[in-house]
Amino acid sequence: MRENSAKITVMSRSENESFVRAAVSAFVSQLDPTLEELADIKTAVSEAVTNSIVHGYAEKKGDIMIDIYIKDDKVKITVTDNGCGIADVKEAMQPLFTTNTDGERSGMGFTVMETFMDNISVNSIVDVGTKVTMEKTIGLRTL
Amino acid sequence: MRENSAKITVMSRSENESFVRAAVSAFVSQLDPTLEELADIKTAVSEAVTNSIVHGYAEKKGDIMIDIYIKDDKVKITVTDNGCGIADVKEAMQPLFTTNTDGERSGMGFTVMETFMDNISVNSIVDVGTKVTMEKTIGLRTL
Amino acid sequence: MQIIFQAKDKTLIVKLIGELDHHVAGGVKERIDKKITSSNLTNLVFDFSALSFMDSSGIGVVIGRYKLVKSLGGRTVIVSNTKSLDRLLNIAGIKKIISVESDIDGAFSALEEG
Amino acid sequence: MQIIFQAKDKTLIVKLIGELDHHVAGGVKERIDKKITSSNLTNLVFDFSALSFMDSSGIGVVIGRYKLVKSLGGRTVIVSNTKSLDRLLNIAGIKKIISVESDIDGAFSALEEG
Ligand SMILES: Nc1ncnc2c1ncn2[C@@H]1O[C@H](COP(=O)(O)OP(=O)(O)O)[C@@H](O)[C@H]1O
Ligand SMILES: Nc1ncnc2c1ncn2[C@@H]1O[C@H](COP(=O)(O)OP(=O)(O)O)[C@@H](O)[C@H]1O
Repeated sequence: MRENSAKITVMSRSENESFVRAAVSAFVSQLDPTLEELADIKTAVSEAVTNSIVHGYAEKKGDIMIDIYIKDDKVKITVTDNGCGIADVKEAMQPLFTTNTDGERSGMGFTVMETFMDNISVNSIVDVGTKVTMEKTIGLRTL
Repeated sequence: MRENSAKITVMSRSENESFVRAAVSAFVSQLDPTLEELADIKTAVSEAVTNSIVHGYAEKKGDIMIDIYIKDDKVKITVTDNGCGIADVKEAMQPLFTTNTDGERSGMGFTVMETFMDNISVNSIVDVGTKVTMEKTIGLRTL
Repeated sequence: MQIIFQAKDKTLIVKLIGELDHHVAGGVKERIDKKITSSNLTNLVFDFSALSFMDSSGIGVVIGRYKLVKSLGGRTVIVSNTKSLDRLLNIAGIKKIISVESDIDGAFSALEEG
Repeated sequence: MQIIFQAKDKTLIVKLIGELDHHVAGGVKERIDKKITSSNLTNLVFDFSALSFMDSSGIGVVIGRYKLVKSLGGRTVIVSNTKSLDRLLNIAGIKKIISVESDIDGAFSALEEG
């Protein structure tokens, strides 16, 4: 495997959460991941895409861009929206922190992404949008 | 189901043929197609993407864009490349016609697309690229 | 998402089949809450053995139902046997408040001990 | 794409498992041709019963092998039992030159009749 990339753009509709998971899963399969590695990646991507729908665009509609890049045994995924952005990224990434008020969200999205991927970085500008970058090496055994 | 759309961009690498099939299949599943309808769509999309890789870009590398749009019970898929283009589209669409000389291609790609989808149209400009548009209504029983 | 409800003694068993994400979470919550409040059942067993996917939206489903059942004087137990789900429940701190068992029998033993 | 080769009497049975598309077609052709030319087997049975996908790239695989086997004095038969594949073989005109049977036994009967 040299390198390969794919870009997926979907509307911010919750139906597309499962589509993006399936698509990312199909692309990452080129690296021959274990079922657990695949589940980790699907979960992390699902968190980021759900956040763009629920928080980024809230009631509005917009596009969500998912870029997948694989090189050797590494996968890098970015999830980008042109939504409301995050004022304080550090605060937002704290476990249990959520701006959701109706008790539907657990505030664990970023924590899940951090745990299931090797590393994650968040770039966000208020009223411009949010970009979450996640990386994972396939076949890396945790000792 | 109101309407929904997704856009996929991949590099012209043959590994991506199966990825695009899986992704299109996952998106179209929202319309609850039969396994046969899904197989038809996967086959038609596979033909168009393979053509972009084999003919459009030949030895070169470039991007292939797959747009999927669903509305009610209809799916519309376009496969676009910025490859060499087709000089005579009518001739190219004839069954068994192929410009391939090493006997690897059967010249049946367009015929398969036409048979497995309700309709297909091809727009192409030499040295600019090719766009194949295909439509299919799900749940439409052939009498 | 398919939901299968089953009653056993004073316990409601909720088996979820498929993918539990944000898209389906709202509907799942509603249906379970209706079932809990319209029955005389005290305890709740979440059977996740046929769940093929869950993310933190599922954590919200679990915690909300746990609180509702607790307010009615009952207990909640989870049945789960996949590694990924186990890790998710761990990270979210669910395991500190709800016991996670590998099968239905284990779940009922946990309820009895409780 | 997994290929399982099996010999029976004077016939090579080639079972393809997975998705037969342009990406794998080249390798599949090469491996089958090597097997045909290095053995004393006369006839060829393509067993497509475990094929989950095939497009017109597969047609090229079939026609090329049909020609090779014919040039060596043998016959080709296809085993296929899915509707989509059946339609593809029909459109491509394969059924006019190669008989398509629903199982291996049918394939061998067709070869004997041949
Ligand atoms: N794409 C985004 N756009 C705007 N705000 C976001 C985005 N992603 C996350 N946030 C903010 O970060 C907070 C924490 O996110 P997260 O850890 O995923 O928990 P949750 O989604 O359960 O609230 C959210 O409540 C929200 O305020
Ligand atoms: N995307 C494309 N770019 C350039 N040429 C194309 C493209 N798609 C098809 N063609 C031309 O049309 C011909 C017929 O295509 P098709 O019916 O799919 O048969 P095959 O791919 O087996 O040759 C090709 O041989 C090629 O010359």
